[in-house]
Amino acid sequence: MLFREPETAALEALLFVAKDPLTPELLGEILELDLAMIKELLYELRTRYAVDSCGLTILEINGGFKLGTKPKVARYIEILYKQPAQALSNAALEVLSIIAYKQPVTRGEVDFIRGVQSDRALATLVEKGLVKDVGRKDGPGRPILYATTEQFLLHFGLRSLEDMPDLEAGSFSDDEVASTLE
Amino acid sequence: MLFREPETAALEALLFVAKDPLTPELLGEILELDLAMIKELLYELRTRYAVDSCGLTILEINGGFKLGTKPKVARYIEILYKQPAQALSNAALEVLSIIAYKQPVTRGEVDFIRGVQSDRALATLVEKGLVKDVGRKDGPGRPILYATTEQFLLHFGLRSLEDMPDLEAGSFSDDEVASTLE
Amino acid sequence: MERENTGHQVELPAYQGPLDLLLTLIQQEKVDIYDIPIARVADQFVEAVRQMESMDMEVTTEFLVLAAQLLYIKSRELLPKPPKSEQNPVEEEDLRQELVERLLAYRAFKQAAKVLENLETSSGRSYYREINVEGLLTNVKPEDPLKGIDFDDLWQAFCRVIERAEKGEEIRYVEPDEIAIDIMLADVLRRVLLHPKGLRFNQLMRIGTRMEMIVSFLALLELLKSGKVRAEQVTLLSEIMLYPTEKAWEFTEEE
Repeated sequence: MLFREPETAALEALLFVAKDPLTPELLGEILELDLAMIKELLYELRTRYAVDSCGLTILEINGGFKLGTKPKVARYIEILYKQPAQALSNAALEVLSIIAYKQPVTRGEVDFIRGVQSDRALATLVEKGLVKDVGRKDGPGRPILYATTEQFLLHFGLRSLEDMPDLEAGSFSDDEVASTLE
Repeated sequence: MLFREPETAALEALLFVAKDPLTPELLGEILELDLAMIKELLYELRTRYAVDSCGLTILEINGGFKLGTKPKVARYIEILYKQPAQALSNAALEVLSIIAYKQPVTRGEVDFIRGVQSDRALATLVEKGLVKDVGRKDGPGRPILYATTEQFLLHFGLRSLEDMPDLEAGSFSDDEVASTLE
Repeated sequence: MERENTGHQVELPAYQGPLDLLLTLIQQEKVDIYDIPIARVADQFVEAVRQMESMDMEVTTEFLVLAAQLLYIKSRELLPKPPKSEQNPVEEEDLRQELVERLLAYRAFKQAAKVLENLETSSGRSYYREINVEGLLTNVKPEDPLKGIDFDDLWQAFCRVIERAEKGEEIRYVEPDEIAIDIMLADVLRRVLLHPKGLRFNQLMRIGTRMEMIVSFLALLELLKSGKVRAEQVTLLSEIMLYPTEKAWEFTEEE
């Protein structure tokens, strides 16, 4: 069923130009619609995007929405950008996972958990916009505190930090553990 | 008729991320399709976007293509991004008053009169189109001269600078201003 | 998106650090992490570090520290156990316990890193547009920045200037506050290093008290002088950008 066509068009355009993800509340305010209607329209749009001939998708980040491309078309975009997406190094992934779970956290704390210096990996993560400086910790030297960014969520296709798997022992399957340690 | 669904999806995604318009040649190269096919797919996509519930459109610029929003949704985008006019700071107002009465004037002269640096306030005024660069002063360093703009005149309903009212009728002579500048 | 270093099998194992090496050894031994055969693992650890040295791989002090710690625990275990009333066994247990806890924590994050890596290739890889807000608003008429301002306001502003000019400058004494310049030096350099694409000068000066800003500025001057940091300003009114130089990295490696 098609309904509210002008509003659906406006919603799509807003998600298209959104720099930061737009909350349903903000969308409702701009489009002068109530939340239930916004959710309905988002659902409509999602359905429209679900077809195989569509390369776009609605990304949900921290309860907000914006448009992005479907993972299956990624390789074409990488050709356009002339850079095969560079995967993060193991060191960077380790530092990133520590920051993701323990944020906000200082470099010293990351170093301690990993047992090695993490300057370089941390600098790479900041440069890629996956991690940012969020202030300073009280105490000697007032070290900088780091936390993950929205870009981090986007990069890993997470809707929010709650989407991260539990860190407690046993939450990873034995296979995963084995493959990690091999 | 639906056909070439994965390529259509990829085409859409490419037009979505494109910063500069993409030529059919480049698109053909990336998607490994001939030009006729690219044109066919672009036509398909245009047809899909033609419905009223779609807020996007294919823009053709200098023979290249990218996605944009339909004109009819522009007002919603304006609501999203339009900045409420920020009141001028006291510093900016001071700089503006000096330029208004002493124009053309250099930044150094403004700084000197105010006793503090005015870079930021001046930059704000230039950005807001109230003040503009009108040439350079002879002398060491050839500093830029600033004057008020037409927008400034318009706001105060003046036809030209000659229409500027005197500063509180004689309470402030040129001599006094000059002595301040010494 | 093939990971460049997929070939763990063919490459020499590059350990992320001493904890990584120790975990690998424990895994090879197929023993419970709570019940590490310290004597054997310690010897293997020392042997692995020797091999790394002989292959010119990076052996940082962290490896040596952990080797020493393992050997210490091993030596304690080999000594005849003193009577229970004494405190030594407790200390030995503590060392072991502490090590196990660090290993468990590290292993958990290593696993989480693996999960992230999988996510990166599966659900991630979504691209989005770079949004140029100014471009979007090119056809939108900005609101009058002088809204609500009349000649009187302009005049008042001018009066303030004149008044201040007559009063002369106010001299204030800054209370001394101790911030060691070398701490700030390292701190400023670190922040610049973390922005290889350039740190805005204003951003650097953003945080802290007046004294902190002054000391950071002094530190920055020192870094510029020693060539570890480079400053650029494109146009007169544009922001000053700070960039780390090659020399800056030498510093962190020494550290």
